[in-house]
Amino acid sequence: MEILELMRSEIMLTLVIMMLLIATLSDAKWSNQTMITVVNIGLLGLLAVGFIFNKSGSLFGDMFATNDLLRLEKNILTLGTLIISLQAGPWLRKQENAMEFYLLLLTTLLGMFLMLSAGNLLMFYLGLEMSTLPIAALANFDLKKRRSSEAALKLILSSAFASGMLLFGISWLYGTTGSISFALLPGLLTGSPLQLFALILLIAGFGFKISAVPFHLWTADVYEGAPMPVTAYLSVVSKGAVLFVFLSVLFKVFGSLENAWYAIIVTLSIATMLIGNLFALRQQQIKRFLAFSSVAQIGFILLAISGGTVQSTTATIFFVLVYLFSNLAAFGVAGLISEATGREQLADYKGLHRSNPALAWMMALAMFSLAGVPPMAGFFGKFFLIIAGASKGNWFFIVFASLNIIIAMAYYLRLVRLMFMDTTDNPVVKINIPLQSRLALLLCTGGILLTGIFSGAYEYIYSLVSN
Amino acid sequence: MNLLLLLLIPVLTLAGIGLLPAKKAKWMALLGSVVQLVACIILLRLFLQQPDATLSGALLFQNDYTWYSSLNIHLHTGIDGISLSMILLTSLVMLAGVLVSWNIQKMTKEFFMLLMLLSAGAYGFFISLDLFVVFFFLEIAVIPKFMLIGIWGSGKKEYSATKLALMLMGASAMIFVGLIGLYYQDQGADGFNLVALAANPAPLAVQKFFFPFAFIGFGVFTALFPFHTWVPDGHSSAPTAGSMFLAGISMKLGGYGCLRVATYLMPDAAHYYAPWIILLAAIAILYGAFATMMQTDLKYINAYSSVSHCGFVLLGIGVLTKTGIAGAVIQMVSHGLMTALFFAMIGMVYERTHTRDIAKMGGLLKSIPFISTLFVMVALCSLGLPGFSGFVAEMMVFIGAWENANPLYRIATLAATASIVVTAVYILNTVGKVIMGPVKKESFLHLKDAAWYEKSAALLLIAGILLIGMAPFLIINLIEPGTQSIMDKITLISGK
Amino acid sequence: MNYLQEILVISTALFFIGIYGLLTRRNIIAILMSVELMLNSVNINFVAFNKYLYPNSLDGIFFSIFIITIAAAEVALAIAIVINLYRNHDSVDIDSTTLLKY
Amino acid sequence: MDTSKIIFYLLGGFILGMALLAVTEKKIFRSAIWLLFALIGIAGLYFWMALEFIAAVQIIVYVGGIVVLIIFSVFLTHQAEDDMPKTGLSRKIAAGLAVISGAAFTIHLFLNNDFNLSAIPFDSDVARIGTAMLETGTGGYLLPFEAVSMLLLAAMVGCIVIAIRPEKSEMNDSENPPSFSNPPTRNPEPVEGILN
Amino acid sequence: MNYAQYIPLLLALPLLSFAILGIWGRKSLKKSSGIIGTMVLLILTIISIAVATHYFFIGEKLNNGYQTIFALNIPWLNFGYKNLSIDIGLLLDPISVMMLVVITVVSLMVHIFSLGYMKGEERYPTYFAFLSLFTFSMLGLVLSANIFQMYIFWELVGVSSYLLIGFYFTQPKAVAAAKKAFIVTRFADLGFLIGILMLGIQAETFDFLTLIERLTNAESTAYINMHTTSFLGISALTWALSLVFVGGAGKSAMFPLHIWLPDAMEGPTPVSALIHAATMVVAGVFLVARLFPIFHFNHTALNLVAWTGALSALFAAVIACTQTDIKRVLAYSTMSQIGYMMFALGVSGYGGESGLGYTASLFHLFTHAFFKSLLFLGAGIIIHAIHSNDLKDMGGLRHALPVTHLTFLIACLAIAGVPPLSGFFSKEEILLAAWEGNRMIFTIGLLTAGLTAFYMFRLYFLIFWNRPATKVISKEAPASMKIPLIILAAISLVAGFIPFSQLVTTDQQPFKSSFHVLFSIAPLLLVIAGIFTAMRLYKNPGEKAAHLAQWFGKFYQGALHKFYIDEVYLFITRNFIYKIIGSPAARFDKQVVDGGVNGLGNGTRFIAEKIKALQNGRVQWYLLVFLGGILILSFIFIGWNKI
Repeated sequence: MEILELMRSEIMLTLVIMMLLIATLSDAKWSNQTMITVVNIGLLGLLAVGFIFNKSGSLFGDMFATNDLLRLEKNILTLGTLIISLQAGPWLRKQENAMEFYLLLLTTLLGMFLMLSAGNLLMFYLGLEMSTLPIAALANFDLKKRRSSEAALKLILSSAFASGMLLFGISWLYGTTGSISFALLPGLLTGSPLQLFALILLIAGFGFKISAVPFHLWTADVYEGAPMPVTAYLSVVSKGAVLFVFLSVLFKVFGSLENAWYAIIVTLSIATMLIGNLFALRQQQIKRFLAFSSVAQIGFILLAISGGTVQSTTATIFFVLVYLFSNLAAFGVAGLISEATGREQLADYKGLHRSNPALAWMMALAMFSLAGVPPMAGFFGKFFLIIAGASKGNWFFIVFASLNIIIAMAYYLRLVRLMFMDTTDNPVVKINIPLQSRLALLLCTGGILLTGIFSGAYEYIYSLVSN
Repeated sequence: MNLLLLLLIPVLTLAGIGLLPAKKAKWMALLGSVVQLVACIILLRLFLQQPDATLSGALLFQNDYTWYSSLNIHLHTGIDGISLSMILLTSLVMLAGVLVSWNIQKMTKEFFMLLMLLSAGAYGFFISLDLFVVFFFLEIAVIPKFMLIGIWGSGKKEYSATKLALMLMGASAMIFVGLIGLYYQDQGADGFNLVALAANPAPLAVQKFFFPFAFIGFGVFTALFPFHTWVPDGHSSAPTAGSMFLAGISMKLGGYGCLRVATYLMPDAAHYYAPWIILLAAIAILYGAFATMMQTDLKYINAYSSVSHCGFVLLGIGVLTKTGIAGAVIQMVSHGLMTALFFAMIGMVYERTHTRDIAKMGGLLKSIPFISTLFVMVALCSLGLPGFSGFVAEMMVFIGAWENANPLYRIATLAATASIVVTAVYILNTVGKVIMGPVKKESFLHLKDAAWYEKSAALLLIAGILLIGMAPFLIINLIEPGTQSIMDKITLISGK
Repeated sequence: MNYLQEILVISTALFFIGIYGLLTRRNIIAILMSVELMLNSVNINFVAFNKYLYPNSLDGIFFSIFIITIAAAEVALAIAIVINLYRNHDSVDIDSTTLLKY
Repeated sequence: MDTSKIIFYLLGGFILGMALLAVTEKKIFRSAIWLLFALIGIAGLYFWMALEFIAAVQIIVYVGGIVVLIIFSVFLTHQAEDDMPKTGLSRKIAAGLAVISGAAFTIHLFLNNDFNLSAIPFDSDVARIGTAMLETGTGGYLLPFEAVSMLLLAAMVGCIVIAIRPEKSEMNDSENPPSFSNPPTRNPEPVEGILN
Repeated sequence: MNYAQYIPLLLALPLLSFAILGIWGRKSLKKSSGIIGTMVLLILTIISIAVATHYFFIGEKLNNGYQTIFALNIPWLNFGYKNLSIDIGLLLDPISVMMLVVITVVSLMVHIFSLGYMKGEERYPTYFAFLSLFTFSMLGLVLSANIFQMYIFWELVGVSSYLLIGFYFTQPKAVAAAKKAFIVTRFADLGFLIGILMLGIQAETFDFLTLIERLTNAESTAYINMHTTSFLGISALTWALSLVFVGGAGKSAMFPLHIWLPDAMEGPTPVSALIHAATMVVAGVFLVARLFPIFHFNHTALNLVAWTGALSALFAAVIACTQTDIKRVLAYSTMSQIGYMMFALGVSGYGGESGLGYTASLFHLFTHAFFKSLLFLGAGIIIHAIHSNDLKDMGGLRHALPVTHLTFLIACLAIAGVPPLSGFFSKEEILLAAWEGNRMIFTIGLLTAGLTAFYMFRLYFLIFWNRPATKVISKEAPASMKIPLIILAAISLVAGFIPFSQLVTTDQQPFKSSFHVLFSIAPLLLVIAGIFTAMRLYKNPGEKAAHLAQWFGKFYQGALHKFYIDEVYLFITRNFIYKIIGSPAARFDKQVVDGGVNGLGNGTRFIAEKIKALQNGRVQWYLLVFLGGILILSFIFIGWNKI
């Protein structure tokens, strides 16, 4: 029964998937609304299950491991999925393939769980693919839209290429060490050039998933083309999951090569911040805008990661949590507007405050949080990231990051400006916010406002990480 | 008294405004500000009753709550006379700001909520003894300013709002680097604790590297030349209460930070960079004054004059003498009150004449004597007339600067003193064109004089100005222990 | 007697040939074919390493088995997407999928 | 120069040659055939390494599955006999340069790496693989096996959803990039889902 | 000293009156404000005369000299540096007591006069409030025990002057004049301030007595420091004193800082009488007199005082001869007379009889205050009567305004220095002192005396004779306006007999001044010549004056245009301050500082636009970049050397 205790999240998720499958294949014709409700309850249950009975251990040799930190990470992902699922309601209700949507979505979540708990490179690779491939299908979910299929194509091609690179790297790693186990690898690493090459390939593979420059180019296109909930999922949950794994792989497995990867991470971080910010500055479409904003945020996360300390891990996990709330708030609002009016240009947000003050304030909160303005949680997130990154004393880097905050501020404020200060004769109509979306937005607001002010979340993560 | 009460009041008011209907918002805001002012006065009384309030520079009413224990971040509060005078300034300006905004029609609720958020930021900033918290509150105030200017402002408001927000954000970023530098000077052992960091200053090399970040960062807030360009645009586009807050309090955040964070924590570097600070301050003073001379928009006039006046703050800090620092502090309070009042008066004039171009006004004294009289009074305060607070502050800065016989200091002092003439030129020019002179428009003869809320706002501020101007010993005694303890740090260093 | 290095040369060459195809072919299906070449090269690596260097465990073998499996899934999904794209675009030219840019 | 070696070089040459043809051939269908040969060559290489199981899997999955799938899709997209669109020279040169430098770099790296050849012969018994696959303990691969089944399920569902589609594309999803100045470029979608 | 306790009242009452009239005057005290103000002044006058009587005639003397009494000394602003502080103190010594009398009496007269003169003005209460403010400031100035305190009141005096000059605020000329007065004196005050800083920081005190003590004691460190440090070859002390004197010169309208004074005549005429004739403008003289011991030990500074005074005296007298605005003539005359006082100080010695110049200067200050205010008040009546300032509109007014005519004549005789009127004695003493001090200056003084007589009587004849009676718009003024004239005339008649050398001396020890009849012949002759010339030229209408002017040619034109000093200032401010400093600063701000920030923003945006091709929508390009990224990272971090 150890398996039930340790893998309960995964098992429960599988059960939900199976239930969906069975419900569809049998004659029980669930309406979309029923399905949404069932899945939401399921996710809520998953969240609940994740919080109780803490037990650490490993299964299947050491292919599957779990502990409190991993459980927390999984919970964060589940929470993100739940919020997205709540927000997706209006869109999903009109879809013919709601079941498939959820099936694919939950499979990717399962993949992420497995990836997080992975004890060796094979499980990690499987989890990674499992959390990527279905998303390509999801990206294509607006079947009749060219943009959607183009996005899916770009995603799957890039992802195939990236996993090719990743596998190439893993193969060299395997070739030089003879192991694919995370537990054994650290002892076998020597830092030979070939291993460094493998490390770079591995980082590139991760970099692709978290959209670090220069591996990020797919991001904006896919975000723009994919349906809004999928974009939100891509930008928050899937990115968060890979980040979590990246942290542990980099610190635990490649900890001995810190000198090697430090410079690489710094380089990537600088490029990511700069390119992300510069591109975000000139975006006109909300999803592309958020895409590049997320690229820039990754730059800051890489900054923290470069610190290589317990604080780095804590700050990153905390930031993912904060970022989840902030970004999902933004996507939630954008999704509502897009769903009700089909408008996704930034210019369409002009005068939003007049017609939809609540949405405008919501969006503004999200923007402020992303920009890192107190008392929003984003401020704390960013501050801690930079503190963690500064531990190495690379002040040029810190100054550079600080300067990037200004550029970031410029484009986040631009959206606020459009919503609050600009006027237009063709504003978005008054939008009725369904209960589920309301709930999701409320959750996000709470998260944005409270996560930072109350130190509980951060300290909890810290206590888990430092164990 | 737990200083967090000072934070609680605006936050509660903010919540209250949020819950009440829009029509009641201003009353709630007024209530909140009055309560705040009362609380501040009670605080002042309690402060003065403390046996060691005037004896040592100890920071009183300290409370220390752990916030982020893993990062050694504490919600650590405490005040000395300097912060107390800033707190009093804030409460006065906020109350006046609420009063002059009585007629706000657009999005009343949001307006007052943002105003309360601003004041919460300012109070928090002044009571904090933890650099993280200081930074937190400093940044809290940026966005409300942006919103206030952008939504309720006038002219090229979006541009100004963005510029202000970005420049202040940039400044924050620099401060941020400085703070992290201080944090890591001893690998985070002292955390962000201001008291501990002051007791254990960093090595000179570290200070030299981080001082410019902190000082310039805070300096931008207080219109350090050449980073002052947000001031004119921001102030002139902001709504009246916004300008009042910006010039009256927000710029003081910078001055206070320069003093409390940069100079206090990095005294060696302060000595090292003092000539540069003085140079920039002297330039700001004269240059601001000359630039003001060429302006024709009332708000621009006051904004540029703020650049000039805040130069005195920086000069006072830069000379690193007790008199100079005390002068800087008094100048902060004085300029806060004065410029807030000036903006209030400009707002009242603008509301009536619908223009801010001085060439288009004239003879306002005829129809709106109250506003005009106050306008003239605040103008006279601005040019440093004895009896008003500006004089006291400027003289202290002059004396403080003249104490040092170094030619650079002398030249800087001369430049600063020369500004009093230029100030007279633009101030009298303005008064001559706006208040005096022939009545330019028929409609100016039938303007309505100040209403009760406007009167009370103006009187509140002028009372503060006159109090400092007539009885400067009060504020000097109040801030003396604080300046002394900063001075001790500085002289200790220069002695070694 | 082994040819490990030679095998590695072959696999590396294969990998980069695959990349070359991926970067230069304009037909999306041809690009997918190039991807297969890349994955196959990795498989050769794993198998060769397992056989010649680390015969004690089966990690390499299994890795390549799973890669093959996943490659199948991947290509199936990609082809589904291509077919859908073809319906939308009437083209399988990669250069026609530049609606999303900048 | 023994036979094994000759076979090996022949195989290697065959694989690389076929692969090169596969990525340069103008006609997609022929390209697919070259790919088929390359894959078979790789299977041959596995045979040469005495790894019959992997070779079998290679043939079954690749040759029997993937290439067939590809060929189907080639037919589905009606381009089997057409010349594929030409690639620009600059793209070829850029890709070529990157690829050649990458390959040279990689080859250089591993040639300079000391691989410790194992003295133990490799046991390529299929039973060993089968046992390991269903083993739950150390060295067992049950979990990935189960996981990949979920992945395949999801991929299948995804393929079904995407490939099976009732009608033709909407044309209002315009070719032009969205204009940035004017508000909506697309017609609003029906809103009844949200206003209830 | 029991009477000293009333001294604070001298400051408190007018301040109170200002506050009351300022706050409530406009509404509730509209009618009674004039009376309130005047009553307050009456009380002040009584107090100050009582104080003067006590101080000079009843109070104890120390070593036969007058004591210096501190009526009050409270720390006001402590600088926290070497005991430097601004103390609010009230210092009684002969000159301050003398000034008290002058200020309160003249102020009272002006108040009374204003009751009639300003009647019906819309801002009547405000006017009296301002007068109270001025009286407060002026009294504070003379009673200051601390140089910084003096500076404070100095500024306050300036601002009340500003407010009063600009009283008719709708007239652009008045506004401009007020502004000019304030700015010019502010500019001079800058010198004063810097001088204070230099003196104060070195002497480590701002207190007058200590300051004097330290800076006259050749052994004190302050003295040595200030003598040894020098800048441009001039010792610090000289610099400091000269700068302080610049402040005094500005307030006292000495050349070349006099340009504000004629324009200041735009204010109500009683204000001119009070501020710009009798009290405020002599503040500079008072300042130098106050610091006289220090000045005395510094010849350079003292010479500067003397020469500035002499030049101004002559310069103003020449201009006064040509002006056609009654008040401007009086203004230049004031400037000329203050020049007298200045050079008297400048040529004075210290102690005993050698301090005659000092005594004479203050004596002249005293007498001048009365007859000059009398002249102004008279002019006020005239202007009131014919609603014009211009001499061309006047003539033959002696019948219409008999009282004015008589008192005006007395004043003219007094200022011209005709015995036995007050001006004669004071001027005589000044010339005597100059004779003993500096012959050049004496000559200038002599010349100026003749000119004074000439232009005063030119004025007199042009107003009251010259033409057949001009039509008078209003009758001669009410009693409230006449009474001050008569009182002042009476004082002007007799004030010369006050034994000033018994009262106000450099070392506060009375001495006997000797009166040299023979010495007074020369100036007297010149005066008579001046009067006679004026009579010939102006008593009857005619072309003679015009011919004379013709004869002087360019010189006349120059004098008429005040020697183009205003134009020079205008040129400097326009072309230098505005064009070379002001507008470049503003432009610099717009283009460089502002432009820098905007440029940064636009530059970022520009770069962002330029690099957009990176994201060109082609997935193969993306992957090429991907590969390129990996390769570059590998090359950099694994290194070329390993390849």
